[in-house]
Amino acid sequence: MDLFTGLTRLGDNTLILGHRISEWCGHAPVLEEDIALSNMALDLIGQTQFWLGLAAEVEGRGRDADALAFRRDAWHFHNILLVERPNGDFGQTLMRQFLFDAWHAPMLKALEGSADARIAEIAAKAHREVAYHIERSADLVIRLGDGSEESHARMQAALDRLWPYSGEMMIADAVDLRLAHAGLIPDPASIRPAWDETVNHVLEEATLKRPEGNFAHQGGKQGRHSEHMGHLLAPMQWLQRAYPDAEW
Amino acid sequence: MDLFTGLTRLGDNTLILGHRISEWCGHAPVLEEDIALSNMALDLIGQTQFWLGLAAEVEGRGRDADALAFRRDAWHFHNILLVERPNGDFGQTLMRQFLFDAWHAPMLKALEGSADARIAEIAAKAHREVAYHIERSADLVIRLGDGSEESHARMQAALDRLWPYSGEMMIADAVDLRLAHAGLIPDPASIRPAWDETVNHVLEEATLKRPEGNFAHQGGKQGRHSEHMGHLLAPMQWLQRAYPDAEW
Amino acid sequence: PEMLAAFQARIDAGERIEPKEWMPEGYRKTLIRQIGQHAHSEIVGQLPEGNWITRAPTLERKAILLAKVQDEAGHGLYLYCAAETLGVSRDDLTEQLLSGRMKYSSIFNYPTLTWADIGAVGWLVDGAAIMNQVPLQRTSFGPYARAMVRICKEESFHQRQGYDLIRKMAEGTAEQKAMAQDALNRFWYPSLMMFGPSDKESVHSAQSMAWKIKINTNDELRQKFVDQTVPQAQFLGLTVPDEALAWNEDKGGWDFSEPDWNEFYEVLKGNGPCNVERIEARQKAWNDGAWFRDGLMAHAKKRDARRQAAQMAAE
Amino acid sequence: PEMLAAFQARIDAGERIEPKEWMPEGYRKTLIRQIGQHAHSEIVGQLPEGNWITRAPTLERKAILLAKVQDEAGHGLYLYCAAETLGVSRDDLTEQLLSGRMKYSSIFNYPTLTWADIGAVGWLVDGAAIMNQVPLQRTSFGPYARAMVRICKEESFHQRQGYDLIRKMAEGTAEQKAMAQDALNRFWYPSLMMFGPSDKESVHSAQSMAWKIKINTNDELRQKFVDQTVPQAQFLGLTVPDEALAWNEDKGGWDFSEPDWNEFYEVLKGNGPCNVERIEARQKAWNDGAWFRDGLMAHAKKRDARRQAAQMAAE
Repeated sequence: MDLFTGLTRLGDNTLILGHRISEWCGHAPVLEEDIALSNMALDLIGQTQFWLGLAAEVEGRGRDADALAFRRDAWHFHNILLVERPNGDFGQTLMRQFLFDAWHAPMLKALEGSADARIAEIAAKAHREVAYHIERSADLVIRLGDGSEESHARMQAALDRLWPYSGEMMIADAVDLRLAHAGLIPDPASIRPAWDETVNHVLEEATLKRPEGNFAHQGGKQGRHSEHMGHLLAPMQWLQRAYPDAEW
Repeated sequence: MDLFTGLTRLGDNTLILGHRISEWCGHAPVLEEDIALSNMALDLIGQTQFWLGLAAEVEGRGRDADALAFRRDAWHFHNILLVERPNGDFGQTLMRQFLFDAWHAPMLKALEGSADARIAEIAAKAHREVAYHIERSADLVIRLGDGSEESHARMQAALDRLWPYSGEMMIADAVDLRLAHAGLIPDPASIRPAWDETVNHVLEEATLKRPEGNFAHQGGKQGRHSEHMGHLLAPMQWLQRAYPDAEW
Repeated sequence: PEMLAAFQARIDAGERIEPKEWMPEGYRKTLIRQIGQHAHSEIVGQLPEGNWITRAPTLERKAILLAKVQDEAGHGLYLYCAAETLGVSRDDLTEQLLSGRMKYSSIFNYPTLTWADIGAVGWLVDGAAIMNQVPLQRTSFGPYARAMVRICKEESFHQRQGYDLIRKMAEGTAEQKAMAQDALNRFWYPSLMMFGPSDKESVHSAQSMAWKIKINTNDELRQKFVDQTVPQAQFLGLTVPDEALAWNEDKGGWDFSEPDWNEFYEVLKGNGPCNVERIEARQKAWNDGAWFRDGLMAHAKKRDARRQAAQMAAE
Repeated sequence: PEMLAAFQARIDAGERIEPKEWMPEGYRKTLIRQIGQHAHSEIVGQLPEGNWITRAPTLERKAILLAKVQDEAGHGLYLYCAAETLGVSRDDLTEQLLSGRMKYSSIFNYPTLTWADIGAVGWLVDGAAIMNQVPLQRTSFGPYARAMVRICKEESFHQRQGYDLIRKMAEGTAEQKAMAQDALNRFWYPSLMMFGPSDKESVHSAQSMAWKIKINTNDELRQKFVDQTVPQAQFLGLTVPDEALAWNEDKGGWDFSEPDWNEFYEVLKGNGPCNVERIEARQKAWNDGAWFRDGLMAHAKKRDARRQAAQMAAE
């Protein structure tokens, strides 16, 4: 079950973040962003299909990726709290993306070395996509941080607001440690140096102040979510819940 | 089935409006409004229990009020489009309430004369509650319309925005006409004079301009709703949909 | 000092202090803080329950929850009125809440994650609140004591409804039962924290008890709460998440583990799961509602002016 | 007049007009209006489909829908670029959309009420759009014609996906089948309206056809659409909501009822089910995004200034 949990942590992150981004559809501040957001959501949903597909296979109880995505209630999801944060203004959406991408890219890179060939393969494909995500989100954080007075203030506020949600992805629990020991999924704490380097560098260029303190909200990885999670799942799972016998 | 339809029109109006109001819970502009809104929502949900309870009884297919409220999909609901409008700012919420109350109160009064004693009885009880609703919403529309420049502008904007949704409740379709003919539920068009009188009087005191034109969005009474309806039902019906075997 | 002694004598004699009577500044300040925090708690307390109003699973449950939240707003209103008799306005208190200078009960910084949590809030949180409040019906300040009488009556009704809700869950499907147990797991220790730190650590306690603003010690009330709640949990077939829990024949009560006081202080500092969100929600309500409040004031002024003009014309 | 004749001769000879070449003012204006409206339609068209992205029932369907909406935004981008070659900026066109001076396709003023509607939009709405657009690949204005080639390829892919979606529904449970039928009922006539009023009523048509901005008449295309779509509906086991529908052997096509043109003009006037909401949504996106666009501009200026300063220092 450790591997199942580990894979849902990966797949639930991409699912929930992809879902959040997709809420922007048609409402972005500029057409290029509508395109970029749809594109990222598409990548993340695609990655979800792989991660949750593999999780279902590993579980071996006849579920598939869709069953995992659309038939679990909140406490069975293992995504970090950061990705379920509401979109807020576009600055918060972007900062959330950047903080996540800065972890996601090196994590996928490390996953390419997994002892499980299936994991390594998914990670390699995903990493190519996410390398572009981090490039894009870092660039925008820099341009808006070092932009107008208002854009700077909004990006700093977004950073301060989301900072306490960034630590969770780099804190290992017992499951993580066993998975790391087995060579399947790297210890999330091992991603910290790469994350710090990207974040420090980008924030500096963006003229944004890295918040002090390391307090980290936790619980998502263990299925203890925020109040937002239930509200996110209700529409997302609506059709599967309302019409359990249907195929789509 | 006419009577079933007629009763769900009454009960779905109170259910959906009660639900919308309840979304304000804890977020109203002043404590007294939090209390008043909860109180109105409570009245409306109570009336829903009666109307949908009677509808289920009339239908005689073993459903109850909860089954009607929580297990129908959007197109089986018969509320008018007005009550499913999103809350908007507090001015829109209030104006929606006023436009509805100005119809609801005389409608219930007329329903007290229904040939069906059960309907007359529910209406009598509901009318006592709604008499207070219209008093309150009319008073607030007047005070805010004839208040500050900003409150006046917001109330006028709310009125203009909602006006095209007010006509539906006073337009009869074939079902309505048959029910009226049977003496069960009055012709909604017969409520128009009372509604006009209240609305004209209150808007004048409120220094608000009654919009011109009679264009009326329609469809809700026949089950053709707005895009908002599905989004409203997804959370509302979540638990019943996700746990169909549970009792609560 | 003479007045102080006379004041203390009145309190010791069980007399009620009324707003217009003399009172020490410390008494007034302590009361304002205590009543204000209590009022704020009622207001912020609407939020975790409001979180499930739009998802209540039956019409009856929705009505019950609406009525409960309405009562809480009502309690907020009584309490602000009681505080106002001490010379502080509601707007002033609100401003202190929104700026973070005044607190509300930390329990409301925990999220309501399942429908069973709504039961747990009624059963455990209102249960603990009542345990705190019942003695306050005998508090020395008249308006506060009278508000408490009314509040306690309603709260105990809420507690019974909460217990009924969670009982339905505990007796329901496997999933419902799991939600009920999970709710107890998450709300048990935060409920124990509601009585405040152990008496040894508690500041201000002695003076407050002398003034009968506080009647029992934190540890007394916590023990009482545990003794009341453990058998209820057993009746529900739920397990209290405390391996050290054991009946102590000698004291005629349960031995139990202390909550994690580090967590308590973290939440107080602002690091609870929902601190920022609760305050953001209240700030948004307040800011978005400014035009509404201003509009009503503008109307009242206009009306007064018109009335005066009419009077002058009549004279 | 001489230039005009030469221009017309080029068009008649099937030559492409390119942006920097001379063109009559009327040609330019008509094209700006037509391309602008088309671009706006792609943008506003994101909204009814976006309405279901958060509720797509499987990961695969969600991905397909995301890809589709992304394509539409992309089409918007090509088309704005094509319009820009005529000397009008994207911001200017956007401003005209938001102020109501420019239109978008009325079909997007209809709501998407069930998941089957997403299928119907692909099958019928994209189907009608392709019918309109395929001939425009041969339109006389080069950038427009080239944009159309790219767009048509993607649109026909969308149409197949929409048909696949609604087929799954039509072959599904009783409820799914009902949703599919209901979607056809609601989208049939609005789709027929997408070809515009009958040729008899249509203004500007003759000139546009002479300029090869418009290639076929509205009625021709509508007939073609019906002839293509009716057998598809039959294959799905769905009933086209038109009692007058009948095969006409003589013309080798279907006879069908005209849509309700009063409804068409009401929707054009702003009284469609979603007109106000669509524009409100776009206005909100634009207004809320102002700080973002301004921020990027401010950054670009700073960067340029720094670059210049560095250059000067280097010189």
